[in-house]
Amino acid sequence: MANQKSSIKIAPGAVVCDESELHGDITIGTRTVIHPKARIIADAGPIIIGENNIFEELCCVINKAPENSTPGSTQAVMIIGNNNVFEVGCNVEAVKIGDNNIVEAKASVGREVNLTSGCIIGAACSVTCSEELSDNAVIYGANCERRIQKERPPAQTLQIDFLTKILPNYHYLRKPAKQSTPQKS
Amino acid sequence: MPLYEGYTSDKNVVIFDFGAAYTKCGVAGEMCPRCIIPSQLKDQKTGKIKQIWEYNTEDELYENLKDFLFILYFRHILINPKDRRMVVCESLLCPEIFRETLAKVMFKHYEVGSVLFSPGHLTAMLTLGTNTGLVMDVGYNETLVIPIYEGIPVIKALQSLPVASKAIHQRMKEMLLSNGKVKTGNEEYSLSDKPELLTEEILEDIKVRCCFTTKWDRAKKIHDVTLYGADISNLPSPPPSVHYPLDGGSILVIDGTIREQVCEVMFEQDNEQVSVTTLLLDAIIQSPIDMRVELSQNIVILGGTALLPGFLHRIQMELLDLIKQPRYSNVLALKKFRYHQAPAKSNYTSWLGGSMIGSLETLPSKSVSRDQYTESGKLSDWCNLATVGQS
Amino acid sequence: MAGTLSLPDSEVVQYLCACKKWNSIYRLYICRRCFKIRCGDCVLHEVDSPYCPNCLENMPSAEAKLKKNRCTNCFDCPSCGHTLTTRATSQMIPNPDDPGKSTPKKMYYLACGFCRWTTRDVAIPDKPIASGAWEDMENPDAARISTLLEHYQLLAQKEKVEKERKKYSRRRSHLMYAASMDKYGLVSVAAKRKGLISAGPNPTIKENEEINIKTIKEAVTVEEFPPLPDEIFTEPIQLTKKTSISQRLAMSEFQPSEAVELYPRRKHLLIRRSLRCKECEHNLSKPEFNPLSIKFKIQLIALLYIPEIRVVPPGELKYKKDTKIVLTFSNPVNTNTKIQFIQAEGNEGEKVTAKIELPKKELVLAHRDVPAMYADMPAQQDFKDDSSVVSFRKANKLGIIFKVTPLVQEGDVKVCFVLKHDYLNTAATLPSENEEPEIVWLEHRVTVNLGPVTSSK
Amino acid sequence: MELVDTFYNNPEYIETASGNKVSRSSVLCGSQNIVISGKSIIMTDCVIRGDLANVRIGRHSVISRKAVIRPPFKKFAKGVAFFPLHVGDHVFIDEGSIVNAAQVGSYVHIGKNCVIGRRCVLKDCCAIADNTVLPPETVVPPFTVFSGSPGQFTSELPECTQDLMIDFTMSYYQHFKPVGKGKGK
Repeated sequence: MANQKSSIKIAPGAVVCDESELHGDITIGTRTVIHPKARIIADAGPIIIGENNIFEELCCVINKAPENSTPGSTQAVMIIGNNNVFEVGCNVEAVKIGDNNIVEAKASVGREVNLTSGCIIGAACSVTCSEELSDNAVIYGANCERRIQKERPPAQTLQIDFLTKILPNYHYLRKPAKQSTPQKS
Repeated sequence: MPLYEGYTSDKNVVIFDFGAAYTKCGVAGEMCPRCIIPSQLKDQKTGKIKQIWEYNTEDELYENLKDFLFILYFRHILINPKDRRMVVCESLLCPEIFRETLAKVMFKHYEVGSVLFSPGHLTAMLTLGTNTGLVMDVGYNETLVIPIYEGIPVIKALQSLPVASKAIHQRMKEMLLSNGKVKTGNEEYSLSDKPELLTEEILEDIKVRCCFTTKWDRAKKIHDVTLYGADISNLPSPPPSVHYPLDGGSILVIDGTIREQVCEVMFEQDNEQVSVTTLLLDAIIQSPIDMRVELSQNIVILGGTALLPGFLHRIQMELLDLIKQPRYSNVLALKKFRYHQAPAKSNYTSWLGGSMIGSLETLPSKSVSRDQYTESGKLSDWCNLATVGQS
Repeated sequence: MAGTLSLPDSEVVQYLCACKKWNSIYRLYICRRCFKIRCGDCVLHEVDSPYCPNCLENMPSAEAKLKKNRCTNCFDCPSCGHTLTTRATSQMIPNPDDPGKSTPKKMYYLACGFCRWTTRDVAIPDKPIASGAWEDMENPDAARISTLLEHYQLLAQKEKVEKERKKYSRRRSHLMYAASMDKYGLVSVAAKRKGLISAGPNPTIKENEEINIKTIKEAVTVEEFPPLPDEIFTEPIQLTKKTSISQRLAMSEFQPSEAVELYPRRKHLLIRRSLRCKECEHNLSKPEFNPLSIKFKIQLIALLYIPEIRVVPPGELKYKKDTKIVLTFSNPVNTNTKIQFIQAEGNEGEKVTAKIELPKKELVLAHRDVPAMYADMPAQQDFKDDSSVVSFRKANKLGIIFKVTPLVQEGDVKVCFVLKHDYLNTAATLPSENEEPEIVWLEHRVTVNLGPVTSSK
Repeated sequence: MELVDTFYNNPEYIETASGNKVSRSSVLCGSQNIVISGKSIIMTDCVIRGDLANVRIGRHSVISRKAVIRPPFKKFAKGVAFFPLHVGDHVFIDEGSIVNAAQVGSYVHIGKNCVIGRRCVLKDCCAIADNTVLPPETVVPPFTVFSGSPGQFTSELPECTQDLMIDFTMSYYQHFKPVGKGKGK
């Protein structure tokens, strides 16, 4: 597939560690935190990330072409809403992600899954079936059992406050800029 | 004989009910078992699950029971088995080898003080405060009906049918393999392509969460179609189908007909016109004539399978219908039936009776003590006499 | 590595215990009085101290018995089984002094960090105190069960009294539960054969009894059971609202079928076990009282007294071809240990698939020196080893060369031999006596699995 | 079986004065907050988040490839705090495991691909089986093995666990050798 030019737009207020790996056309909303060693790859189309999201180390968010797609077919835009948390080592390919979702450590979400809002994909769970998860769905356990939670998980505002303060002390950050920054090799 | 008499004030008598699917275990005098766990062992090395009832040799059974009791004593009951009294509620059809091996493990390996083997059907009567009844036990492997009169089982009237939970699982598996669909990603394939997805646990979970015993009038229509070849259009409109997630990646579509029809395996009369319901009437017919009315007024239903929604109502409707049919109306002049409701869930009623026996002061005199066992190397005399008498 | 643990492969080297079972040395004990190796099956296990695996607090056995082995403070999630955590929230309640205003008040509820179940999900009201406010549910049949129990207990007492009083009158137990002991209705038959009792009816209660027993209320019978609700045929089922069988059975008393009826369950205790030799009843293992401690009051485990054998991965093992292999022997005690080898005779259930040639000479294992181990100091050793037998020597470890001839063309190569070593029995001598500790020789039958034979192609 | 030698490419690892062997391709964020007591091994692609809070690792411990050591956070009414993470002596953490614990005692074995949730407490002499998910705040008592998802008590460890772990981690260190030098014995 033809790799389009990298263009990364970081809104002011976002904290993007330089040690993270960003490829392709990515827009990052304000107050979103991207930890070192996080990977966001806009391969098959752009990725638009909203506000107040956390991407922890070794998480991997990919906009990946579906297996049976022909090259040059219409690009899918991956849209991630606000207040989502992608924990350590998770793997996300879903193109539609709403708000207030938590993808826990080592969980994996397939491209066909529609994460609505308030969903929690439990640690090490894998959801790949083509389906729309209902709001506040919780997937947990060895057999990916399901529940519907009464309240949606709270936003991680306080954690973001803390990380915004502490991360710049230890890491080089990518500068928020209007224009596209060239991708480092 | 009462060697240990006097120390029953110590209430820590352990009560067991080793079922084919689940084992109930707890302490005498308590109102419910401390644990109801699958009668199975997990191999620490291979992680393979093994049913304790699966054995080829006595040694294998001995090892199974030894390991299983270890878990019960030290993981669940947390009681030192040494010199402790045990009560075992057993099925009337419990194989001799199982009882003898169990006694051997308890006395020789765990050095328990005494063991009382008591038939579960009889202990269940204790929970009712009555001593006459027609006891039906719908378990995992089989359904068993036995009349009990004045506390004594009428052995000659015993009825059994190898149709219970296991048969339901089997039927469900057949039906799902013939028309079950699995969805993964964007694809859909039929379940028969991947039959290994249907484990016993999943079958059980589907049964527990989705299935029920349908109403009698609907069942009649279903039987007309499935057994007597009536046109399929006569089927009542089935309940909604269920999307059952097998794991994160695939969803099994369970048709409404499966939810409604799997339990029918218990009510379909076989070639000899026997179903679980006819067992009850056949047992009454086999009993002496002066007991019959009383039995029909004291039906007791036990076993985990009886917890299926609609099961009890269905039995009641079927009995009322069967009794009007010439096959039974010619022999039995019964019009009504009455049922007991034990103060327990039906899957641990027998256990509760055992818990009652175990809390009584007379327990020592009824049990086999370790000394007696070591002397004879077998279980008590009456057991042997009983087996002689039975044959 | 064996499975998930860093236990050295427990299947490779196995020792024969006193009850003739093969086990790895890590699961074996040694009785210092019988001088026998014991396995988990030939020792007596005892419940030592119950403790809660979450708050790690000990509970005295008597209290644990009373609490049905459940912790008073910790709860498990009824949905997934993980431990629930207490969460605090503040709620606004109307001020009693000034009805127009409301004041914040701390309220607590329980929540699961795994499946996110909370007590609010099932409409259990929040509690004003952090712990101790979560009552257990009451068994709806409790009253009936207690009445029955009381009744049977009275009957049983009466029977006992009667037995004492009329020891010679030899009458049949007249209780219905007595009959219920009678599996095939044959107690009377048996008794008749023995000529013990006269046949007769089986009255439930005799007249002119001293203890008067009230007859209990007859069990209520019903004629009808409620039918299935009609919705079941029309409404789609919501799987998430139905409980699974394990969720039901975990609450054995109630077994709810609907998820809204789930209730927090008290955490089940765990125990530390102590072990006793079945023969001499001496303790082989006794943990400290504190569940956090990894020390033992008594710890007679084989690994601390018997040389541990390991296999240095061998090269090719070919059918009928003599091969030199190296086994290492580690000395666990802080005195030098002499070892000898004897060919195994007879058969104790092992499957030997190769011949082994054993060193004839006695060998010495150097003592274990823990400080040197950490300091990386090469200990001064001078054992004048014969290099045809000894492959290497390193601290308390000795690599010994054996000659093995596989006798099979496929499958694992297994050898069996007897390891004999001396052992300083410090347990037998009391510290007051100034006697030299006794030296005993112990023999252990050992099998070693050297792995599959290399195919001769 | 006796352990066999594991070889590594000499320039790939740094050996510190106290005998620690740390891979150059591991990510040690906020290294001034990370204390490794000596003779411990940190392998390739590990991530240790010293930037979030202090991390202390004891002697003779092994952190295998792709493991993540990440101090846990806790939410308070007024903000978020990351807690220091202590790992004891003779601890073995196998490949790909994520450790978010508050405390890992000594003589602990954590299997492959585990997720140890926030603020878990692993006491001395315990083990976590491969692929286990320990939910937040799980307590693992001594001499127990936890496995499954959610991780629960499944079996017991032998009394000699401490001796075994000492032997295992020490011989692991002894057999962890640079290539080209002192091969074999």
